[in-house]
Amino acid sequence: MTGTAPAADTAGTGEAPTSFLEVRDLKIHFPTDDGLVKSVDGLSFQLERGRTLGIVGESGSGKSVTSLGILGLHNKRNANVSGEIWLNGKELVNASQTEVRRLRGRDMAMIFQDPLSAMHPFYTVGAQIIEAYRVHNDVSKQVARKHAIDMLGRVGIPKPDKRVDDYPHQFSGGMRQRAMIAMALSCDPELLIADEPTTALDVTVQAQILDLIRDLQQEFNSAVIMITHDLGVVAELSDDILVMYAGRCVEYASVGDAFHQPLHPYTWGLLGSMPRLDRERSERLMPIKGSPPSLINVPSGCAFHPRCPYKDLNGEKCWTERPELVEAEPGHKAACHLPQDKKRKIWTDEIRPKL
Amino acid sequence: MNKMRPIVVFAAGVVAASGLAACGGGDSGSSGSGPGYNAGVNAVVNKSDKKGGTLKFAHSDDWDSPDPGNTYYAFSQNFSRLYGRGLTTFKPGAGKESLEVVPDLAADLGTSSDGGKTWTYKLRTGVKYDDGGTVTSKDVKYAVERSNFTKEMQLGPKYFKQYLVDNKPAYKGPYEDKNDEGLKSIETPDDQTIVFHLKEPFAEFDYLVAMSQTIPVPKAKDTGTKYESAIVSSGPYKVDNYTRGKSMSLSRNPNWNQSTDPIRKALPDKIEVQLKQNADDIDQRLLAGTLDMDAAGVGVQSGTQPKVLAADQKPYVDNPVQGFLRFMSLNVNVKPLDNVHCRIAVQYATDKVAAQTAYGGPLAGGDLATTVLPPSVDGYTKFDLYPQKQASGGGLDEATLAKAKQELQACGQPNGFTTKISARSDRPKEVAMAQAIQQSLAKVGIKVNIVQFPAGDYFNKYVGVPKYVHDHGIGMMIMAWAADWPTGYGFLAQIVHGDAIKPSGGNNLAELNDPTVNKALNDAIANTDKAARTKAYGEIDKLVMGTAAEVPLVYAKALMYRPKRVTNAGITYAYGGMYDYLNMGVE
Amino acid sequence: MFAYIIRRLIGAVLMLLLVSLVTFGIFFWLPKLAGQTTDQIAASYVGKAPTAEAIQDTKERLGLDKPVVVQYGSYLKAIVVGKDYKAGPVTDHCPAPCLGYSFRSSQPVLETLLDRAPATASLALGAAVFWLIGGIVTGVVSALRRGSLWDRAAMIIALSGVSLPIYFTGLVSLALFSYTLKIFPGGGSYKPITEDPVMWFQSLVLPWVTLAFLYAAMYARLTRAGMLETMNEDYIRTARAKGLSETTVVTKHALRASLTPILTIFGLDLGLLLGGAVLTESTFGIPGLGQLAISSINSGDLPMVLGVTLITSVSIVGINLIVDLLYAIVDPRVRLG
Amino acid sequence: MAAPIEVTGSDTEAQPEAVLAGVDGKKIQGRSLGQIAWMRLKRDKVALTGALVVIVLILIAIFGPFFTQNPLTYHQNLIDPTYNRPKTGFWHSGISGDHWLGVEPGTGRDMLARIVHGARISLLVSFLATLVSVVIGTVMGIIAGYFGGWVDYTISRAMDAFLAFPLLLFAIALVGVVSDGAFGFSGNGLRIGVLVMVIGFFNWPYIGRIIRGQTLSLREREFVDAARSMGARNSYVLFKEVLPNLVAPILVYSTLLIPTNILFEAALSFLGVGVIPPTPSWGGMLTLAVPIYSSDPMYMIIPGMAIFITVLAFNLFGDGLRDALDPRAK
Repeated sequence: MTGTAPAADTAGTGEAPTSFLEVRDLKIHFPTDDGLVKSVDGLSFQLERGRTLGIVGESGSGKSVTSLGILGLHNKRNANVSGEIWLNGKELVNASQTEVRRLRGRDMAMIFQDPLSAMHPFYTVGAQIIEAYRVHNDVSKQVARKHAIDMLGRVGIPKPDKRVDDYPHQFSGGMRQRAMIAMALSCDPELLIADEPTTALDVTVQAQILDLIRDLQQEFNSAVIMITHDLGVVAELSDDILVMYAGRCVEYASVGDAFHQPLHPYTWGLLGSMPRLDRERSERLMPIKGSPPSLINVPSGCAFHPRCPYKDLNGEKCWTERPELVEAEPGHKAACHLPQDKKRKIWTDEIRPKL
Repeated sequence: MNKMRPIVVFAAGVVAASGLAACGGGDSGSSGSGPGYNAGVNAVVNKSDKKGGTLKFAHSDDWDSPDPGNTYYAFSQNFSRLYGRGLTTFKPGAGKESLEVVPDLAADLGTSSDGGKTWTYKLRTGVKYDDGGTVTSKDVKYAVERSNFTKEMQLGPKYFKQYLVDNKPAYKGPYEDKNDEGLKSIETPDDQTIVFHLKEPFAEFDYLVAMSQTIPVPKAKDTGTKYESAIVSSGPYKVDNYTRGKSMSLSRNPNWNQSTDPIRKALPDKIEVQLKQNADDIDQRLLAGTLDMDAAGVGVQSGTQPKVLAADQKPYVDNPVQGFLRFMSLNVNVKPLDNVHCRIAVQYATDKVAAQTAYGGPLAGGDLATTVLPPSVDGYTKFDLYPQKQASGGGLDEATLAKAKQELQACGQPNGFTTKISARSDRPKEVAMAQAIQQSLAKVGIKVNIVQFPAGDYFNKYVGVPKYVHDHGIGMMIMAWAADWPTGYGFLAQIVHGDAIKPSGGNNLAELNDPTVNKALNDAIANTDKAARTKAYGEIDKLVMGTAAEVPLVYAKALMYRPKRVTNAGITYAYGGMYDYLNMGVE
Repeated sequence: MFAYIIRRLIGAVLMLLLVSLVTFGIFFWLPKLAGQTTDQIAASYVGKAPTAEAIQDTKERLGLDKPVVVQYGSYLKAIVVGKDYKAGPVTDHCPAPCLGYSFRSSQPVLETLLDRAPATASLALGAAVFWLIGGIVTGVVSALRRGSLWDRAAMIIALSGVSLPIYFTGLVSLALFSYTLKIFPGGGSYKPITEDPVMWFQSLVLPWVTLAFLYAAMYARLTRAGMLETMNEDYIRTARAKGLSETTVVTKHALRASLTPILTIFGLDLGLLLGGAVLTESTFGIPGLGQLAISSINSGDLPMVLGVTLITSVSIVGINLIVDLLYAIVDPRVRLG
Repeated sequence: MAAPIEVTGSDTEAQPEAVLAGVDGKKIQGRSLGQIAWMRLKRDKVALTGALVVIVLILIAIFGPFFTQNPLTYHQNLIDPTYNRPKTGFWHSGISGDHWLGVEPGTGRDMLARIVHGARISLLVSFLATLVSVVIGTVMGIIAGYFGGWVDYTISRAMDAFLAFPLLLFAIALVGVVSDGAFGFSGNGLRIGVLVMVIGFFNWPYIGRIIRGQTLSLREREFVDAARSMGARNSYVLFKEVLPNLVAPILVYSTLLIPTNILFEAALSFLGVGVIPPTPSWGGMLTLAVPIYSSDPMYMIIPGMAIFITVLAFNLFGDGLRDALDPRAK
């Protein structure tokens, strides 16, 4: 099994892994007035260059916190980060701020959800790309500018030599996201994290942007983490899928497995709430009941149990014991107490027909 | 009298700190080196004839106007003699001698005829303006006309208009009336002679022409209200520059001739005045020796008082009387003060020591007063119709309060009464005085509420307007008074004569209109016998105090500082106890 | 842009009309409303001998005999076309914009204002430099070290700064630095920069610092709040994600964005101050517009009061216009229109 | 004048995904705003100190005058006639067992009594003036924010115009113009009334702007929409839906306006248009201290510190209150 996988076997050893990116038992906790918020609580996975990992989950499941954690963007004063993040053989959690900063933008870059608020309103798009390029490359302004225009052209912005001097608010939403991508890719990063890159965009533009990311990934051969709550996007782009719930990974699978034989009731729920045009209206959506759990008082046992329609099938286990993430099938892991055959049965009999 | 600065204080006899000083103060012993404490009160200190240097003045405010025809301030009258020569002036010097009127532009004092109704002066010859023109008697006539009869010149006194015979129809002043003849009652038979015709006999006209309004102004150079910045000088200095609110600088007038001027020494080469300076800072600079004189001449600030009374500075300090009476008028038309017994009750119950302390104590405030005429005015007689005693712990003693209560009983107000007391809002010490009086009157049940008015409108709009006073029931009014012209008549006539009750801007705040007092004053001014006049003033004072309409509080005093390097420093009583600027120089 | 400025200028003129109208109302009309007759009003300006004749003359000379509306009209007319004033034997022409002559000293108002303006401008601009530097540096450091001892101390000191009456701080600083330690000259020692630059500077140090202390406190709090907000912005995260150093993030990205709202407030503050810092000027004896205003109010010198009010409004309106133009330069999203 | 600035494209300002997203929403809603605020406030020691001082000051202002000496009684025997200042005590302050804060130069009146009585005036005027400002400001702010359009434009321009006026000068002039006996009142009753109206009237735009902003955002909120869509009258929506939600900001900004008004009152007194003597006022005491501060600094320090402590206490408390009720406004 190459590609991506939760790295349970080597977790906590402190030894450099062989994979390009490896996250081991990552915990990101925020102490607040109301208690400790466990946004990410023991997350592990691996990712190789050229591959794409989709992280899905509802808002507040810890997706974005994870991505910011990898980039080292959490403020040490209000966030407790533990575990290990290995990028290209370098451990980042315990590395110095300066070291991580040097990697940011050069080795790993990020595309944010809302390109309007993510770009500085007072500087031209060009200036912001130039700045990103010159932090890591000792070149003159002219050279950097040429590079910026080049990058804008490559992400498909027409007349890049003119648009380079425009301000973000003068761009349309899609163009702005392209510019954002140009900025992220300006230093040819090996790891690209895209945090809901298309959420703020029109549907037509969404597809273009996703195409663009795919094309560029192939061109740069970078590893991509695609964070989204939109399973459609994941299906389009990812090789593997990591489903997060309450700061933990509940299911990990290849795209095919995740869509065709998912093992976790939460994943079923996500799939059920995906709109599909080829179904009857009345049975189109099966939203997950209830609301996301508190990250301060995470429900006992399985964090999903208060919302899980199958919790009674397992006696008390679901609310007394936390299910571990186990490899149910090769390359397919899930954290659920339901026996494997029962899962299969429920999926085939109850869920699938309704999707 | 908005500004209550004395122009002239007349005192033929009594000078200096009187024996009335109630507590402390007034010691004349000198300590340390230097000329000594109070040395400048009776004699000119640091006499010198050394010419040269720059004499530096500073003022915390500004002139009303330096135009000699449009000014009222005492310091202005004193200072204007540096760039102008009136018909007469006061003898440069200290103490007693400063009250002597001497001829200046005129060759001699005036000669009167017609029983004191006509006064004639002969001008000196060869007196020139700084532009080289010759001074003539017509210029003096013109100066009097413009200062007294035009609408534009509003700031100075109007005594000439009041006493000179008017044209028929009334003379409108040279700006409107272009007739060359001008005011017919001033004649200029030749360029050296000027004759004044008065309505009534006026025995002391020499004092009146000592005012800066007789400083000649050449008609061709008169620019009206703008003349203040283009003054033509007839004195030893010319005005190089006057910028309102900033400064004035004087330098020698090349056309001034010592031979025509026996009284001036003209010592410094330059004289500078900085205006609108911080008052405390002026004191600091005086003490540091970087400034020569506080032009205002009203004494150091309260904050500086401890410093100048320290042993090392005390020899450079004078503590003269300033010719003011600070007093409280009781309006005889406001109930229940229309009853003399109620007024007498107030006379007894007003704690003058508290008022004195509130105004700054015996040194900076003044001596306790019992008469209307201050001790430095000719005619002053020491008497006390309503004697007070202090209790040991402060405040009036029981006997004094008992007398007050007795008078209240007689007035039909045994439990006291309620009225208002006025003070000028922008004079904190006066307000403090009002509070002290309010507090002491409360002890006999007289409840007074303090009302405050801005000084600028005090007489013209408020307490000088009888209707306003009656309508608002203001029974007591604090004010200060100094003579505008140098006789007991001048001091008393404006505040106690019935004629001084005016619909607006009057100074007879008590509205005292006592036929006996009026007649006594009228008789006195017509009397050419100086000794008889002097005696009469003292008696009039007693008459006034008998009405109990005026409550004298303090005879004002001030702590004056004369820096070491200033020469010919002496207190002139002619201008209200400030230093005489005429012959001042620097070492 | 051009049209915008024109429109703003028209707005400014309307604003000035409003201000002058209100001032006129308060000073000329309200006294009448409070029951004063024109004779009583004129009695203030008549001098030492307020005879009926003199009061009549004064009324005519100052135009007080006319209805307030007419007075206002001729005031406006004088601003537009100037006015002739009779100064006795000569006639003085007051060219447009003529703000009239003082009721007290007969000085042309505009001349007096222009004469006083440099002192006030020296005070206001100097203090502004101090408070901007002090306030912004303190605010930025506090925001970056939010919750630290420095932050708490700075914010309490800032609150103290706004809690102190300026005349008290002024007096204390004078007592301490000028009269006790004798480091700086005392009050009232202001000299124009053209006359004595050294003294100008020395005499203004205390007023600058005192005034700046008051404002710096406010600006430190504003800057801190602005920085805290900006530091949470997405584009700051982006800047960090690009690998920029923290210094660059703070100075280039965060500070610029958080200072722009402060610009508006700064414009308002400076505009008001340029019209005269009444309390500071009277405490330190600086012969500026504020002192002029107070003494004019106390002496009822209405044309002078009107003049100061107008010049204050002109400076507020003018500086706001400049600030808005600057704003458009600083923030490209802002469109003038 | 307010710039008709338009910021293009900023209306889409998306909230960054909050770090705390996922904190149980229900739990926080379960506690009332007041409870949360109180919880936060309890932890803010500085604000609590401020609140404590404020309470003590209010108690002093109400009850203090019954315990002090008569502030008008002269103690002439304590004054040195030569220097016109207290004979004894630190820095000639006259501080003694009988007069804890010394006595006034020139009169010997007890400073403690004057400060305590001054507190009463200072707090009375500033509280009432704040009330006036809050009433006018709230009414105008709500009207402007709720109705929008030309109403909002007019009121907003009026608020801007107020900011372009030299208010201190106008206040001085207005206090001066109202002569004794106007409106059938006289003496200090009238003067306090005038001070309250003038200070209150000139400060309303400060509150007005904040209330307008809050109302604007409230207007867009669902419950207001809901009420309106159900056909509720404007007055109903304003009083039952909008106003209750403005209580917090009104409370905070009233607390912060009080110290401003204390300073305003003191400044007016300092410039000689405060309460009429002999009623003591802090600003008035400072006026009298000006000519003598270099020789008798205590007389300047005591009223100055009284103003400072009072204003600071209100500011600290108000600041803490704001943080507690609206942490985002920090």
